[in-house]
Amino acid sequence: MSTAALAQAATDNGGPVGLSEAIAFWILGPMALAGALGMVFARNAVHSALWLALAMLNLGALYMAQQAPFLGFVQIIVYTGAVMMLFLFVLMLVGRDSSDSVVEAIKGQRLAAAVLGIGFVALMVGSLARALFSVTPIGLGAANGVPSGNVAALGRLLFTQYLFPFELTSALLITAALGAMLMTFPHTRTTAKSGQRATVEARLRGARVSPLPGPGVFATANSVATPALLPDGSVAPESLSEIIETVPPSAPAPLAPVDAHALVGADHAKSDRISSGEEAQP
Amino acid sequence: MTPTYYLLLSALLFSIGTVGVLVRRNAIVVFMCIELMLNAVNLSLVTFARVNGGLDGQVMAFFVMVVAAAEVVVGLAIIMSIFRARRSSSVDDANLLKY
Amino acid sequence: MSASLLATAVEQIPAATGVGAKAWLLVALPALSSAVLFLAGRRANTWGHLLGCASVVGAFAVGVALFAQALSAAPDQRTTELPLFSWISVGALHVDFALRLDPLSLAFVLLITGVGSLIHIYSIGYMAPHGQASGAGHSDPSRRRFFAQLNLFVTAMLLLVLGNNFVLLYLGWEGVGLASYLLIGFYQDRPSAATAAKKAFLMNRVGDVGLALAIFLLWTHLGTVQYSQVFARVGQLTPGVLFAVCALMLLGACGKSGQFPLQAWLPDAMEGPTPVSALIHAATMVTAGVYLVARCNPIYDASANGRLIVTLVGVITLLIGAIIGCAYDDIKKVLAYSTVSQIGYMMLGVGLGPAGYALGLMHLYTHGFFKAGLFLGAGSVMHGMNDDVDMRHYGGLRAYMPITFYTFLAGYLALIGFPFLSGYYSKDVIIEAAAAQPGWRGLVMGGAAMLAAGLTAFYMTRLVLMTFFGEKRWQNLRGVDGKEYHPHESPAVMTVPMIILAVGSVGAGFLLQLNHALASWLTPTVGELRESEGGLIPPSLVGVGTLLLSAAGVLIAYLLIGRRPTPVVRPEPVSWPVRAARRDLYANAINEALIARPGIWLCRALVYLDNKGVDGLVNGTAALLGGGSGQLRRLQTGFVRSYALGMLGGGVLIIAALLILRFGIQS
Amino acid sequence: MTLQTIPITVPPVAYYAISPLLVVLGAACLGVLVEAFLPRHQRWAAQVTLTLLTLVVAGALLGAYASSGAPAATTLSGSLSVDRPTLFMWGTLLAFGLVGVLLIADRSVEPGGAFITDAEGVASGTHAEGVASGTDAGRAAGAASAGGISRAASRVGAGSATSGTSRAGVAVAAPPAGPIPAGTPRNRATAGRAGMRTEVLPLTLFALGGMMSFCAANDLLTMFVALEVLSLPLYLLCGLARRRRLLSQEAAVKYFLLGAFASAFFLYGLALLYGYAGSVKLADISSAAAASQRSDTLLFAGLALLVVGLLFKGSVAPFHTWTPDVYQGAPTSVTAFMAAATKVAAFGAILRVLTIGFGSTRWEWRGVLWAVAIVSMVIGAVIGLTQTDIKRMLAYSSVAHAGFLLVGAIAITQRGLSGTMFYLLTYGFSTIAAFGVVSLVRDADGEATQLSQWAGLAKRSPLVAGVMTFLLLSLAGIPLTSGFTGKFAIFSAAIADGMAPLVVVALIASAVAAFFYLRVIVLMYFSEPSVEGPTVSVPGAFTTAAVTVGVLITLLLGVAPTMALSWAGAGPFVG
Repeated sequence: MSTAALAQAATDNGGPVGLSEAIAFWILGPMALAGALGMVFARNAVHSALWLALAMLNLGALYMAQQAPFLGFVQIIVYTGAVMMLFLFVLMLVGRDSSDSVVEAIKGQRLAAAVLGIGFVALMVGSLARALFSVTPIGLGAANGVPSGNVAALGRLLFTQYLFPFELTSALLITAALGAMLMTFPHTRTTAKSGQRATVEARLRGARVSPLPGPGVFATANSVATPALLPDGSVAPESLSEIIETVPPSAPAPLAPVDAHALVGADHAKSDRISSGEEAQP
Repeated sequence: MTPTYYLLLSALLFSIGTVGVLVRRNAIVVFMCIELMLNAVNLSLVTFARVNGGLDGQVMAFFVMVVAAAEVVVGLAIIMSIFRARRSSSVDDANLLKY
Repeated sequence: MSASLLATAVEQIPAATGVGAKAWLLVALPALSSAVLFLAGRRANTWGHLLGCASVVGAFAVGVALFAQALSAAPDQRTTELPLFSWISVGALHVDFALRLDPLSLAFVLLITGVGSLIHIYSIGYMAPHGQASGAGHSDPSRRRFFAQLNLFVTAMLLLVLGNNFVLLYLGWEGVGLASYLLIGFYQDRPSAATAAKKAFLMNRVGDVGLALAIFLLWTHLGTVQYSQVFARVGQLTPGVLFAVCALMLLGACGKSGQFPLQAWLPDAMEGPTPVSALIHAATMVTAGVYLVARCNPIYDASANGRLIVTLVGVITLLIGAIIGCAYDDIKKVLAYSTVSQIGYMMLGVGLGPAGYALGLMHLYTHGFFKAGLFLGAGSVMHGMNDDVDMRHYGGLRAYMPITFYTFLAGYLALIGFPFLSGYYSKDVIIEAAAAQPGWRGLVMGGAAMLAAGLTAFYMTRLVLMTFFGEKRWQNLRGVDGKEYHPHESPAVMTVPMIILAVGSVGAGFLLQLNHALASWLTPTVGELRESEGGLIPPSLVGVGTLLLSAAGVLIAYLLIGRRPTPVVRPEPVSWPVRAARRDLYANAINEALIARPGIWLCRALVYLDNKGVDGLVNGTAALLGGGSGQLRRLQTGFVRSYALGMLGGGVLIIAALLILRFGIQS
Repeated sequence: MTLQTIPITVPPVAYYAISPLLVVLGAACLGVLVEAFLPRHQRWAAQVTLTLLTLVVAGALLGAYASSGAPAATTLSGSLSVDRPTLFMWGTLLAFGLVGVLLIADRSVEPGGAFITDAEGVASGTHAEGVASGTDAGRAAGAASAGGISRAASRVGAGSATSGTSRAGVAVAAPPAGPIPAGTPRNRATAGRAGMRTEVLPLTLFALGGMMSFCAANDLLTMFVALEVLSLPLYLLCGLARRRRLLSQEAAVKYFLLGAFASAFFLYGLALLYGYAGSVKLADISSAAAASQRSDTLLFAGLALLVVGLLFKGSVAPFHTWTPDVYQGAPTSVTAFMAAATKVAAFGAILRVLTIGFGSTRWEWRGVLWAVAIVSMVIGAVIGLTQTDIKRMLAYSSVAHAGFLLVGAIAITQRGLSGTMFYLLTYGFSTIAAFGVVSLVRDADGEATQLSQWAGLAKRSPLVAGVMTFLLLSLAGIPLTSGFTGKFAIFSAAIADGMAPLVVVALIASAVAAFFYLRVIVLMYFSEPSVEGPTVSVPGAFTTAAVTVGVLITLLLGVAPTMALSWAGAGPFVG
């Protein structure tokens, strides 16, 4: 179905849904729904994004069918074309291979989500149906029918009725730009970056030219925590890992005296401290 | 057929987005689910504009798009920064703050 | 509404002049001292206690001057107000920060600053860092902190009685609660102290909620919170509101004064240092409930049912306090239950209405003397006995601490109502007034009060006998810290206040009742003392009966305890009264079956209820809150998705509730 | 179709009335330009001057306008309503903004400021680079001193001493995570050398501008855009802490995802209300509720969804779940600003929406919000009891306070309005100063927020402990502090509106909540300080000023609240 036909459907009248629009709806609607469901159920994040793009394309077409040609095109060009591609781009950058595992980590989450989702749908469908099935839509024939059409009418509203929110969005866009820079753009270092030559000089003039001994060399275990042994049996100091050694193996914070005024006992407080401390995340 | 079906479709899409937020673990996918919710609202707005016979709904949908675009930028920046620190974009892994 | 209210003429209260204009010093002196002590830090360690005492003594001097000025004025000129500044003023709500100087508040000022001065001085010795027996871990900083908190308490208490409106009263009310909480938990290293402080705090807050609601109710219905205006407009309240206000205020009073059913925190509060027990938990703060009822006498006068519940609470409390007092071996706990019971007498007194306000207050006054003296005496005994509070470890101490013994004896005799000592004048008149109530009330109230007088004599005699007479049981014992006991008399800084209080215990009652001195002094505030008539028990019989019952109590105590050695360890499994009763009274089987057994059972049941029921309730509440908190916080799993689920759940619930509320009911 | 131009008329703008808002937003843009064009070393001074000046100028304009007695009016085609409550909340927001900016700009408590620096913050956030540079640092340290095991052992000792309670330090042990442990020499050195990212100040101004628009917004669309304008900078600010990067980033992610989720609900509510009333102006919704022939289902479903979004911002349970995590993870100065100012904005909007938009249908929704208020008070007070982190505890306190505020807000009377706004003022100053104090109590790893670390603080610093005690007493609602007068104002309004049962619950909840404030006080005064306990930083002039202002106003509003109360009650909403 061509967009021209949809636009045709939009121009001729106001509210009531004609046959061609009904056909369009019953084709595009299920596809949008399929896109949405596909996004939720696809295990691969990239597939999810593509499914969402499908849903958005269909939604754009539905806007056009509903006498909103400008929004329809914006939806397709800006939303699907730009925003979703931004999503995909970031996805490729960070989360491409992290497919969700099938196992749900939080107990009962899926069941509860399904129940609440169905409940929410039921409530919304119930109230919408009750409110609107008997209402005759007025249609936008008059509003879009001004000489310069839908786009100009939107622009007129934007600069009169909605002038302040429109201006306010500028703050939003500046914030977004600023935020993106702040969060992701590593600034230049305050110290000059050392070149290859400097690195070589540092190594040759330093205490050791050869690479550091690996952990566990001549040792009884191959754990990184095991220091390497020199031929005389002493520990090779260079093999001590800085990272592992500087962190105490189990680091419970030095506990202050138990808070006698707490409403929980000492053991409780202790378990809190452990659980609120940073455990290694699996 | 009445335009109400559009609204029902919108409600369905919104709910699917909601459920997606609850069950998906990849932060970016969660965020996409939120985008779907916003899109569902847009469909409602456009339909209501038609039902009410005024363009305000379309203008609002337009605003929602602008806002969503800005939100996407900020959101992806935040997700990027936490991904760099953790090598994980799963929302379940961001779990140090609790109780 | 408010316009018409304002139109009703309220008598204008003259502004304070002369010394009265300096009345703010009363509050300012201890407040300033407290602030200095809190903030000065280590620098104040050497002189902090002196400053603390000086400020309270200074306040006492101001109080005496105020009293003298008021005394020289005509009785109807004695009520003045000293507006300091406008505190909250918006729309219809107007709350001044103003002091009300009238006979009632001045009487309290004298009591608070007078007894407060003595106890501050006593505390210098008791909290001294180098005494070998003044509690664990004392050092100078803790003494400074102690005085800072004690001054904070005096400030708050003075605000409580001096404020000219309910909001200011509430300010003082919260303030004394806070200070009391801090002081009960003073020995931070004892978990029991922390528990006791927590319990006191929780139960006090229950009462505070009642008081706050009563104030809100008054304000919404009368548009003012100032005493003079509220009292002038009491007639505008509907009976329902009036009763609600009375009941809610009574709830507040019960919380603060340790009355049934909120009495359980007071004995536990003895975890605090002994001077605190004497000042806060015997003489002043716990009487705030009595003050509240007396202060609101126009409100209670207007509601017979309101007065009735006050008397009921009083009667129940004085009985259970006296009964439980028989069962403890901890000297401070016995005194604490005695306090609970005596405040019950006061509540009974003020609950009688115009026939009893002055009587209740008089008992409050004399009780302030002798109970403070008794606590200081107990503190002195503990001071000499390595902080041991178990009376079973005492015995025969009168030879070692004679001053303590004689001052204690004076307080003891005053408390049990020995003729012509202060308790005799103040307690017996309450009993007489109660017995003179018409119909069954007089019978029940008078009977209960007389019975409790007998019980009082019993448990106090027991206490004195176990402490000062009999074998020196401590000779073969060692304290918890492994040291031997070396009983000794306390230093002069402690004994002098005790002597002064003992003199007060002996003479105050006589002086106050001479020509109805206190009653006529209080007349401008609480009205003329009216004799009630129509009691079923003849008044003469009441007096004699009370005396006889008291004598019987003393005698029984002597028979049970004085004549035979007291086991050092509390006999188990049966509690000692049972065994004692079996040995000594078994010949009189009928007596045992009819009186002793039920009495003992009642006693045990009450102790059990008090320990398990009320304590259990409070601790259970705390545990429930803590446990609930521990469980609820697990909901905060840290998973974003759980949070989102919670939000969605909340949202769905709200939508459903709104739709159901709107449509479910109609269609 | 020929292109035909029809001139449009620009809606009238009351520039004087909205000048504070324009100044704030304009200065934020100016701040971005400063960031772009000024050399790095001049930025901090320039930004701080600009921001503080902006707030003062905006406050002066606001004061001048408010005292000119201009009538309340809507402007910009009815998008904004500049009435007395708006002016009061703008004043409140500007004051909080000023105090918050002082805290945010402080560079002396945390050397170099509490926010990420140029190179360090972001770079150390990356896994590979972070681990590599950490190793570099360690080896450099090793090479500098004499070699051997003893040296390594001494490093172990030093490491465990400094990172004893370090969250970031422990996190190094976790394989996937690897910022530089806080307290390593390199971190310290760079922290001292490099300044902080000064973009935070324009971001703060943007957030402030969004808040000001939010509580003045007279239609739902403006409200939505303002909601995003206030939220996006806050999401970013939460993630910028210099120390404890993982927690900070996690807070940002959580806040962002849940915030976006909540704003989607808000938006759906907006759509339904638009469908119901044909307009998103609050006054139109109200009149449509009286006249519309459509079924009310849309109205109430829309209201419910809208309220979800608003309650989320106000951190009212059960939409509070982000609050503890975000308050804990965000940099403390941001938390202070956010806790005080967001509450004002959110409750300003709630008050306006409920009063103007839904005043005529109050009997239908009131019961539901009753329940919400009760849940919020109970959850805040009860869960707060067992918290072990002071920032988290203050967060739960914030949830409980949100419940109290809601009590005032649903009594949609003039007295309820003024009481709620006054309460916002009192709560904000107390809480902002309390977080200011929290930022001062530090150990080697930064702020010592574990409650157990606060034991015996009074012995180390009586002044800081005293100030904190006073603020906590205010939060508990003890008389002579602003917390009491605020509670008094709210609860008396609620009682006057016939909500006595709710007030009983509120009083009990505040009694329970008072317990955990007292617990901190007892801990500070009555416990022995631990040997390795935190020290109290000597605050710089900015933090000193911020805390002093907060304490003084808390005292002032407790002792002489009359003026502020009468400002708060100066007039009704105009829609």
